[in-house]
Amino acid sequence: MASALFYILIFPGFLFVSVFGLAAEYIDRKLCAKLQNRVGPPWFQPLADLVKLVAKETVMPVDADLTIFRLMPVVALTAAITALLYIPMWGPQALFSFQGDVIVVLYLLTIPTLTFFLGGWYSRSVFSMIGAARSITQLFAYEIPLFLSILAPALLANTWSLSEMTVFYGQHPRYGLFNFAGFWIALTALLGKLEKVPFDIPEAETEIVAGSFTEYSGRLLAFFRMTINIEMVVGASLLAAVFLPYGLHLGPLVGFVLYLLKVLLVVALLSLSRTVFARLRIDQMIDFCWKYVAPVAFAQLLADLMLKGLLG
Amino acid sequence: MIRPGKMILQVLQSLFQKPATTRYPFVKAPMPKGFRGKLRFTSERCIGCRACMRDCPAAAITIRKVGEKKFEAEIDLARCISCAQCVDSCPRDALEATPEFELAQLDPTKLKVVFHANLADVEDEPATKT
Amino acid sequence: MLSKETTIQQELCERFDCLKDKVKVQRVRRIFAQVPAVDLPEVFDYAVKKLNFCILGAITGLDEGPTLGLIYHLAQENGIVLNLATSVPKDKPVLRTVTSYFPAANAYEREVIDLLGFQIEGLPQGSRYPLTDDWPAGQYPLRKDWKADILDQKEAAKNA
Amino acid sequence: MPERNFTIPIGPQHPALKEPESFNVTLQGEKIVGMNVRLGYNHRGIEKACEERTFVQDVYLIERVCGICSHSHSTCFVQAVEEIAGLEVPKRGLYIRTLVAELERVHSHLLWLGVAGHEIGFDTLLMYTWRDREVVMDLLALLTGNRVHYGMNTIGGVRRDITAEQIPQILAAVDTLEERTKYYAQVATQEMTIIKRLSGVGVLSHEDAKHLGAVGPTARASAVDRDVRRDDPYAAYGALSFNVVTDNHNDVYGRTLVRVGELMEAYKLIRQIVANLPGGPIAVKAPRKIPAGEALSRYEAPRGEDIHYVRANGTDKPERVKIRAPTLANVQVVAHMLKDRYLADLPIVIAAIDPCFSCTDRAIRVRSDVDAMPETMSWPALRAQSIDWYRQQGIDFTQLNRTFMKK
Amino acid sequence: MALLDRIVRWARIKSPWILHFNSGACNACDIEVIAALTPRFDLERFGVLLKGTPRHADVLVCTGPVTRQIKDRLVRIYEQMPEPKFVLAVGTCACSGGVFRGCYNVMDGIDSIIPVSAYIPGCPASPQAIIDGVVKLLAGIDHPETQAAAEESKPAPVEDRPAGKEAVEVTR
Ligand code: SF4
Ligand code: SF4
Ligand code: SF4
Ligand code: SF4
Ligand code: SF4
Ligand code: SF4
Ligand code: SF4
Ligand code: SF4
Repeated sequence: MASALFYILIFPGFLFVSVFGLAAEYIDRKLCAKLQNRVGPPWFQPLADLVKLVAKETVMPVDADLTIFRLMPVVALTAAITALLYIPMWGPQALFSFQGDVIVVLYLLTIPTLTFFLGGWYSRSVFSMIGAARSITQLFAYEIPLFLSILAPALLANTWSLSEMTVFYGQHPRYGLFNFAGFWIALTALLGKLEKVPFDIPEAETEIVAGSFTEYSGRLLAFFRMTINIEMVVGASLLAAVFLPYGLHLGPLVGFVLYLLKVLLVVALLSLSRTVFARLRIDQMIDFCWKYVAPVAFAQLLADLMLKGLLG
Repeated sequence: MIRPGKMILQVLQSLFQKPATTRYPFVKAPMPKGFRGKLRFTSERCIGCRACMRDCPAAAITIRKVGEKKFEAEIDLARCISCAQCVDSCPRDALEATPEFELAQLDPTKLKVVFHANLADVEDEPATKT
Repeated sequence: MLSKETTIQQELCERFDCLKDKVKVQRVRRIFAQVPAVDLPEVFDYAVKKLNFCILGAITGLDEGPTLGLIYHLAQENGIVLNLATSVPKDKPVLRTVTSYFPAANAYEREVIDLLGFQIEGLPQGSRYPLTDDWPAGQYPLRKDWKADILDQKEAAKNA
Repeated sequence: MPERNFTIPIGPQHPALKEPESFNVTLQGEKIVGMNVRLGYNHRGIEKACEERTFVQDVYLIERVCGICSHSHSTCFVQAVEEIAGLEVPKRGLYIRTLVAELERVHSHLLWLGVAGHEIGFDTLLMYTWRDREVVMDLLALLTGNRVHYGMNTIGGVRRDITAEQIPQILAAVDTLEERTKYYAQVATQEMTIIKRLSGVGVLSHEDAKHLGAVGPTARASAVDRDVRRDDPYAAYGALSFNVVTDNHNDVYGRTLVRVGELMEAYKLIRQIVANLPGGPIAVKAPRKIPAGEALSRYEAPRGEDIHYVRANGTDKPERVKIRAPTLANVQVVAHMLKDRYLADLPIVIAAIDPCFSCTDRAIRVRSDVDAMPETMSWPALRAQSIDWYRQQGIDFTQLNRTFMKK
Repeated sequence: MALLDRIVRWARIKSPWILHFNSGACNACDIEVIAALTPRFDLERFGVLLKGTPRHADVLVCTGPVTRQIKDRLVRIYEQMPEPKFVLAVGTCACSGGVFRGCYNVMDGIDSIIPVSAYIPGCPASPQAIIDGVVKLLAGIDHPETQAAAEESKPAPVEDRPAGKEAVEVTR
């Protein structure tokens, strides 16, 4: 019982993931600033932002549906944190695992987007509503490629459990390389999920102010910001676990350090991409996803199936 | 060649370059010589002709007679647009523009600056609230 | 050989009696003409269609005391500017719109309506000008006798 | 099903606009079907104020009509006054005026490039162009004494001379800027995401550009070959050689190319001016009372033609000052360019005319051929409508979705 | 709770998110505000983030003399910001109306409409001057007396509506 509480509240649960989320935000922002040839924020910036938001007044828009408006940020944060518990971090075995946990993680990762939608929609401001509609529209475009690109390695490994997948690729490291295309697809989809440039369409500042979050302030906004940070960490961890499952057998400590490095690598790739592209339009984004991303993801799936067939 | 990520090389280079950011405000960066910032008034030179007041587009400067051939100037920094027309208009070079630009104040009454006549040195003090 | 400006001046004077001695070439590329309001549509049409003044730079409104003045600044592609000025009585400052020639005149005409109290006929529907929605009617800031304190008095009266 | 629209306000406080103007946009899904521009938030009554102040004060007031073309407005104004007073500005004065004018164009176009980047979500471009823009800002601060409101013009000439030490600094800055501009030209023409967002967006045909009275780079990108610097030369332009950059893409992409081309021309002009800077005085003394008379002055500001009409009545205050800023001419074509475009294109299309409303502020109802019924739509209705709308675009993702979900 | 107070104040000083509002400025001050965010000056060093919505902002950065048309919007935006909030008047116009003082369509500076926490004169205020002003403002927040003064001058709460709602116009 005590250990379960420890897992959930401290490590790898709430406390750890919050700190890691803040660190990831710092790295993202600092790296972005560096890439833009400026100094960027100091190391404590995400923490200061968070504390400040929590201590700030939370305005409730009169027209909003207050229950949903208040509930959504909490749901989002909970879902994002829960997802991390299924991802292997210091060894091939995650804290919790069962057959089908890949699907659970993917669905848990979908929940924040749905909460952005609902929260934005029920704030009843035009900008939030357009932002919300865009979030959900975009969801349909990147979700399928993301599912496909994660399922392909799972098919090859013949398991629906993340931990078992890690074990399998630990034994057959060369197959991991085979999923290279899938990695890029998943990375692209992750950009869409995290609503970062070039896919930051749902919160495009110059068009719809801040999208779904336009009406959120204070504590509730802090929840949403944490969610996005944690989503980034969880998404990156998922990619690390599925596509970069190396070195986990070297013992918990080395494994854990490697895990951190891998996640940060993915975060760095995300920041890089957000500095070198322009934001696409929603129709271009959907076009791009269906014309290029989804077919490649599908091809990856077929390739994995074929490889599995060859291996028997 | 049209491709995505055209700026990637340049962007990655920045990673290994020093940022373009100046160290201001930790290291003071003087404005170029001739920058028009806060005005300075030399009371001894002023003859009280008020040409500066007449030409000021923002009514920011007031010359007051405080004694026989003694004048003090009050400059309202909240109004002065740093155009230095008063400097051009002054027949006696009693006014000049300095490059001082750090004029921010939390208290608006401190934005009124009076250059007193009786002091030998050029000295400015915040105006007492009128 | 005559300069282009003088040619235009002569052509205008010959074509319209009302313009005799009313067209002057101020400098190279600048022609000023004073046109009676009744003849304005005709002269304007001629200048645009026949003389090729195909750019409408701006429309200036003026308060000239007993009359209100309006100047159309027309230009040719080669830089020659024809300033067609006209005057209308202050109590009945009515003119036709020129938006059929230049759609952009819409904004310029609304401006003289708002700021000087012109009445322009035939202007397409639209919301008002540079002034605020709650601007008191009949107040034309660019008229010479108008002072900003009129506004403050109104406001004070409203708040009282 | 009756068409359902809802209206969103862009402005007066909106991240895409640095200035307070209001565009009420009616949307169908993501598509713009109607638009109402309400200008006037920035009307300060400068024309009236000019009549109440002296000519000397007006130069500074008019400079502050706008902060980006400050030199444009003040030059345009003093030119008119000089014409009325019959003042012959010394050649050196004219050259220095032209030099500042071209430096202003450089700063304005670089600024635009960055803002355009920002509007399409490419903040890195904003950061880089504005970093490099600081080179020209420093140069302007050095030459004129202020970064933006240069205060360089006075009736009869300019207020500051250029010293011998400044000339190498100018040339060095121009070299750096030229190299960087070449790089940005490459980025703008080769980065796929930029091209995707710019080309085919905000189309304005050659005929429409002429008919609707577009000016400046907006018109020149539709192959309208007009430039006051060449057609009606003022200051030192008559003695300098340069090309008028035009383009026939007719869209935002073309406007970008025109601006980049104008940057390169500006560097050429600056080098010419510095090489041929005549000696002598920089200004003549102007009388305080300007004799009665009128004049019309034209000036090619970075955004297009700026027109000032001044009438003097023999006193030290003008009888009438009329300002026609380029944006007023251009803003009227925005609604035309946005017809049936996407909401996402709105910021960049508005930005592409490089609007500055601070001198424009009027209200125009641009287009409302659609019965706009602003209302809060229920979410299934909006969803249904956007799905429907995407299907019309040939993207039927509901179908795809269903297939995949079944698997 | 003194420790908690100190932490909160620390966070507030280190994380001033700004909202930029042009209330009739000539643009020069506005571009200098943006310039202060770009690499050469990089206000993000002080934790400044530019936000698009008043709900997220702590500091309202105002430029311009406040025109008659915009003054209601200015009040609205100010009201939409959550507490605690601060107002920075950037530029001579914002401080007093500047060169436009006396024009018929302008009010006399930001503080004739809403309370201002710090004034940055300059026409335009250069990016360095803006940084200087921000630093002085943050130093002011650090002193509770200033904060108390800000609390005092805050107007009575007004009914809140989502951003943009009021601007929806019915056209038929
Ligand atoms: S400055 Fe000139 S106008 Fe003024 S008092 Fe002296 S002589 Fe008279
Ligand atoms: S610098 Fe300009 S605004 Fe300031 S006091 Fe002198 S004339 Fe007036
Ligand atoms: S113009 Fe010069 S001499 Fe005359 S009052 Fe002003 S400061 Fe004194
Ligand atoms: S980032 Fe761009 S849109 Fe956003 S506030 Fe700054 S200038 Fe405006
Ligand atoms: S529209 Fe602009 S230029 Fe015209 S009077 Fe108003 S503020 Fe002045
Ligand atoms: S276009 Fe007009 S308002 Fe805009 S900066 Fe230029 S001169 Fe000023
Ligand atoms: S167009 Fe813009 S930048 Fe130019 S003067 Fe007008 S407001 Fe200023
Ligand atoms: S203070 Fe000067 S630069 Fe700033 S908005 Fe006012 S006039 Fe423009």
